[in-house]
Amino acid sequence: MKSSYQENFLTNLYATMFRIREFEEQVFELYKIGLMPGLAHLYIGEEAVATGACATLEDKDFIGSTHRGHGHLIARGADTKKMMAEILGKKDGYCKGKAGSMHIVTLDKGILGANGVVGGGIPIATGAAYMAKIKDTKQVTICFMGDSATNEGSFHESLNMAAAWDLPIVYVIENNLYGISVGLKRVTKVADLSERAKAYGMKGLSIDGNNVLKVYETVKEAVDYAREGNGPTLIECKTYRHKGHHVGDPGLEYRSREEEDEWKAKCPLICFKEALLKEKKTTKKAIADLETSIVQEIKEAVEFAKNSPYPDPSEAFEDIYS
Amino acid sequence: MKSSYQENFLTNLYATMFRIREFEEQVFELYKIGLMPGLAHLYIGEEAVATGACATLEDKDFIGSTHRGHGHLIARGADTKKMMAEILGKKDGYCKGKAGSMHIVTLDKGILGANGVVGGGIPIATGAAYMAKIKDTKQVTICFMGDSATNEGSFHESLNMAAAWDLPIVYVIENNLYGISVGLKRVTKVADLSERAKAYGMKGLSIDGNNVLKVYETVKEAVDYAREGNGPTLIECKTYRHKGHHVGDPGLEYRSREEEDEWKAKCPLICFKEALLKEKKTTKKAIADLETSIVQEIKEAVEFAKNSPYPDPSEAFEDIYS
Amino acid sequence: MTQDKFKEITYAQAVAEAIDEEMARDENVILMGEDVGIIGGNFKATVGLRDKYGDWRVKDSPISELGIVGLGVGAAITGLRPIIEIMFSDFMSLGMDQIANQAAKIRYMSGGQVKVPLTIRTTIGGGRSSAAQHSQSLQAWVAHIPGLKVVVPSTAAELKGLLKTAIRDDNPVIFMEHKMEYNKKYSVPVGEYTIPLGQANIVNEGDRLTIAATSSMVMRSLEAAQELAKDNIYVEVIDIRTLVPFDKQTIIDSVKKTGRLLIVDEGHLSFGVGAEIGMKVMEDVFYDLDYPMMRLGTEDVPFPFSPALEFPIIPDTKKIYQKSKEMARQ
Amino acid sequence: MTQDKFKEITYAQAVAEAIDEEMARDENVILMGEDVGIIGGNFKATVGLRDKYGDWRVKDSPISELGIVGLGVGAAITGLRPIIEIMFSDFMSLGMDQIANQAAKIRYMSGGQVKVPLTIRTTIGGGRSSAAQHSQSLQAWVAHIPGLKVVVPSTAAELKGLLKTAIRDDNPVIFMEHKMEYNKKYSVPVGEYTIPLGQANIVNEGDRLTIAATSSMVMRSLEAAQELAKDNIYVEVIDIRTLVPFDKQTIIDSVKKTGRLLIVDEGHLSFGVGAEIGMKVMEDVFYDLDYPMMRLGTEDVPFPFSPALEFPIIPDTKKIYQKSKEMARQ
Ligand SMILES: Cc1ncc(C[n+]2csc(CCOP(=O)(O)OP(=O)(O)O)c2C)c(N)n1
Ligand SMILES: Cc1ncc(C[n+]2csc(CCOP(=O)(O)OP(=O)(O)O)c2C)c(N)n1
Ligand SMILES: [Mg+2]
Ligand SMILES: [Mg+2]
Repeated sequence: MKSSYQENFLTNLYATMFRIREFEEQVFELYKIGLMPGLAHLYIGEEAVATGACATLEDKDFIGSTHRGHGHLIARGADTKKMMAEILGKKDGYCKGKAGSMHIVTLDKGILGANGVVGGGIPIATGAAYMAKIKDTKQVTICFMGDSATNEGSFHESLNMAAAWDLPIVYVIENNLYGISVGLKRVTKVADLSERAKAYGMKGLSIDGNNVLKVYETVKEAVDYAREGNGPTLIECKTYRHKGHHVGDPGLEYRSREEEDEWKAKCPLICFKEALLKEKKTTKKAIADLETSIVQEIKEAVEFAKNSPYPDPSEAFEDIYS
Repeated sequence: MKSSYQENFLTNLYATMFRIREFEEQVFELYKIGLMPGLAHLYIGEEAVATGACATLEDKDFIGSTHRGHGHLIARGADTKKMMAEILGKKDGYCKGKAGSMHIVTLDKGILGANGVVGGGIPIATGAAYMAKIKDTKQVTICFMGDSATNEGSFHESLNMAAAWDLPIVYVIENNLYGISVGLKRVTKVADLSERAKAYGMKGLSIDGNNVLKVYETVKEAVDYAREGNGPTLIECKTYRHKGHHVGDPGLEYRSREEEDEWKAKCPLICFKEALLKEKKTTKKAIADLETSIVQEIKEAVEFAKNSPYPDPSEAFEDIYS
Repeated sequence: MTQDKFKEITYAQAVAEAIDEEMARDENVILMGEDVGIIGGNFKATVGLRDKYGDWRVKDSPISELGIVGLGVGAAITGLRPIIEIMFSDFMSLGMDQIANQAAKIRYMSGGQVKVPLTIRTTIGGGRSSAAQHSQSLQAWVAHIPGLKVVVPSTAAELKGLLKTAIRDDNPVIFMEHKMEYNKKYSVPVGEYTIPLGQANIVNEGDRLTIAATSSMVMRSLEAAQELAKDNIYVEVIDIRTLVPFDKQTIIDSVKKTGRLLIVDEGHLSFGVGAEIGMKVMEDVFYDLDYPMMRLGTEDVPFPFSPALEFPIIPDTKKIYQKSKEMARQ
Repeated sequence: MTQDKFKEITYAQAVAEAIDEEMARDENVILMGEDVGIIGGNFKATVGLRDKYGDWRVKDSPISELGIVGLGVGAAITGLRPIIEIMFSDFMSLGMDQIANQAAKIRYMSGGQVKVPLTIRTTIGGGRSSAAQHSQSLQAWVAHIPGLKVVVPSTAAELKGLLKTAIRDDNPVIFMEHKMEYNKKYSVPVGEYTIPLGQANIVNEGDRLTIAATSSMVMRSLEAAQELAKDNIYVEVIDIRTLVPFDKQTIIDSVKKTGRLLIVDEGHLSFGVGAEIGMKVMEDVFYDLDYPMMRLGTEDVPFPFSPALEFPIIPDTKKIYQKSKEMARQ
């Protein structure tokens, strides 16, 4: 850990990861007690990716997210109250209950949107980068995607354009080894997905996605590179989801318990907390206080969401056209 | 030139290239005098690719073709009479006038089809290879495509599957530097398209596509490799189309005359003929006789096509469902 | 269906049984799609097949809708009878080139030389809070393309017989399963049976109004018919079964009797398949109509997430009942 | 259009003029597509724009339909007003996810927070011996998706005014140009004008039959109307102009007068937009109809290559004339 890192910066990273974790645990609870309509894809286990990546951005920048988007949005500073209300389909949600877990779009914080279509957000994020390029706004876009999304044509077409035109964008793959039940290696021969960058003449890197500082440092370099007008980078972050594909998936048939345990031992929160304490960057007490306050914050988000009314049926007919 | 090559084999390669050239020149004439409906994309200048590649195949094998497909079909041994009749929209055409230049499909000679959709034939060819793989028929498929087709999502999705599952297929890119008017380098950063193989963990090679023996040897190795069950290869053949994008395109705005001249000097027919003579693999007389007989063959194909009647309008309503 | 023995199985099991029987019958039948193998499908409709037929015949694919449909087309024209699953009909959008420009047209373009025995299974229907990108019923897209056949089965028994026929058909068939049905139990004939494509099915007889419905709207229409019967309004309910080929005679005969036609389909109302059903029979029933033909469909808005917003936009038993009452008044 | 000065330009020039004027007016307007730049488009409809606005605002794209539509969506929600060209509507099939699941729905999913000022220009129409994959008129696909607007302009003058409005619209608009029209000359008003979306246009007055038509079928219908006038049959011809939003009142008023409605659209007949046009007005005109509503569309077969086969399947002046005569008989 670089000695130049300030305590504040480091504990903020931890706080973000913890906020995501706690948020997701509460989403899971709400699902289990039947308060959440539909499904949600939990980010638990992958918190270091969104956290490290989003920490590199300026306010004006953009992120494009996925079906597994809660972590990206929280790391980008989205309001957990409005998120939770949205996930419950309530009127005070970010999108008035129209989006749910999988579709939150809000230009608040430059969030181009979660996306229910695997790979669907990649060309859109690339379009934001095109805008930034031709209007010379110096905005950078981070485009998150799952490992399996890299098998969609949209990935290929987008990265080709971004590279050809030196667009200011960083593509971040969250390789959690599976697309629902399908292990990536059963459907893709290449071991490191950053190899795919070569197809576009783009820089590509594969890193430990459970190490929040490693993610931060790698993405930071790519974001700076993009902001200076040098073009895109593809970064593969190897990580793992602790839960099933979505809240309703026990995830037992396609992964081994050993594999799960191995990865849970590499939990990004635990590892980072231990490192911070070991290197005396913070204290147990400070961490405990932080955790308590975040637990309280999320509790309030849950209450806010529960108390928010459902939208009026007539609202279904609004917001189609402007 | 390997000394083991027999005269017969070599002059057959030349004959095929010459047949394609002559066929295309006549198609162009038919267009100019208004006898050809619609448009056609001429293969002139690229004859070595189809010729070298198809010479590696066995009867039972498959090829997938493109909008610029006449050369592939002829190299695969398709009947020039039926092709010409089809191109004129006549009843005796391969597809009774329903296909035209751009859509000839005939399992005769394992031709999976030309295709009007750029990249549209790639997954289809991959499907034929999947069939061969799981039925263990030892059939190999060669899938032709243009350089610009490699920017379609269909390319990406197909090659990923072929590599993951070791399908018996050889992807042959005909890089003629342009997709219609768009120079590849304006829309793609990578210089050698065979680099794209790396994205799939596939073997990739870039070669001189105007050298018919080089094409033959490279594709042969890949075909053998595929037939032995080792999986696919991506081969980029660098070549050039002498004419515009299609018969109606003078092609003047987007290419320089110097570039054209440079490539015309590398004409695959002239180069190969000179090499054959230089290495005394054949005689001027033999070549001249061959050319005369092919000119006559194509003349007959034109006559056949001209004399064939148009289909009856009622036939439009046939062949939709089986 | 003349069997007299029935069993209770779910709609999902009916899918698996149909595929299983056809795979056992013909070794050229293969199944490919995202998650169809190890976990037996996102909706558990293909459970057990991979164990039985192995990894190559029941293939978990990458997330590449265009690629897998195209692979299916190529495999179909060279001898296999692939069943390709697109998890949600919304994602047909990614495979539409291979569906509409390749599968549908290759036979025609070849002048009848090749056949394309390809079945594309996909899912339709809202009501699960799956929001805008996982709830659409996009039968209108495929029904518009000559060269495709389009099946919209109602119950599990219907599904099984129609799916087996679809798999045996030498043409590309788009087979649309309704996601809200998978877990529902139905009475299904024991043993082998098939149902031909292109024959609508009268599932309830009546004289005051004809309801022509697709997919799960057939069941909703039957429920409405039961309610209406309590009001002494007897409606004839027709299960459309297949949009292409389309059996217009059954509807014409019925409307000639009832003088009134209500069409119910869960796709978006505007430019949906209901419009075509009306216009197809228009000329033949025009002078018999006592009332304008009417349609019910999902409202012309993207599917909202919140159940508070979603249910109001989807046609249901109550809406069918109300519309029928309005139409059936003398 | 109240201008009194007119000039003769081609339909292709009208496209270029509309885009040019809008690019000059708003620096956020950009144009992207395959071959739109250096050669000014496959149909020469964007000639001169790259020279004037530079390579970044008039961008030749790779052959990546899904990618460029999606790029357009992303650029639209972050401040640009992109015009994306899909060379043939057949290839919308490759971009349908971004068209139907993203562009159409993002505003709604966001609860109205973002707008998507995106224009997708594409081409429709047969008659060029372009065969099965380059001839379709796929307006039915996009008209079915709530959130999209769909424009099917007739003449160059109409096109220009509608295209300018489409570009200024804050919603995704699918703008369908007819390829057989590009080289035809039309009289177009001099100077600035726009035509609103959602207003049909009566282009010929009559009392015996209403013909509601789209795109170049408006011109074919006018030709038929001239022939019919010689037989003393006066038909009212309505240019639909926009399928979404749809102006049903103009058609209703006309049919109330004529009692007869013929709908003409070049898409495939079955499950095409014509069916919806009929059903949309059904309830309102039912008691005024003297004859069943009828439709003309392209026959339900893939487009064959040979002109001997192709012309018989496309609606034309003669078919409109004949159908009108049949319908207009007392
Ligand atoms: C185009 C498309 N195909 C299929 C699905 C169904 N689906 C949802 S998530 C998912 C797996 C995605 O895997 P990956 O990209 O690795 O992301 P992860 O869920 O592992 O984070 C699939 C197949 C979808 N939403 N969109
Ligand atoms: C999906 C699709 N997009 C666009 C077109 C129009 N088009 C026909 S050929 C062509 C260029 C193809 O370039 P390339 O793949 O390099 O092949 P080449 O013509 O150079 O042989 C284009 C854009 C098409 N036919 N299909
Ligand atoms: Mg994954
Ligand atoms: Mg090329």
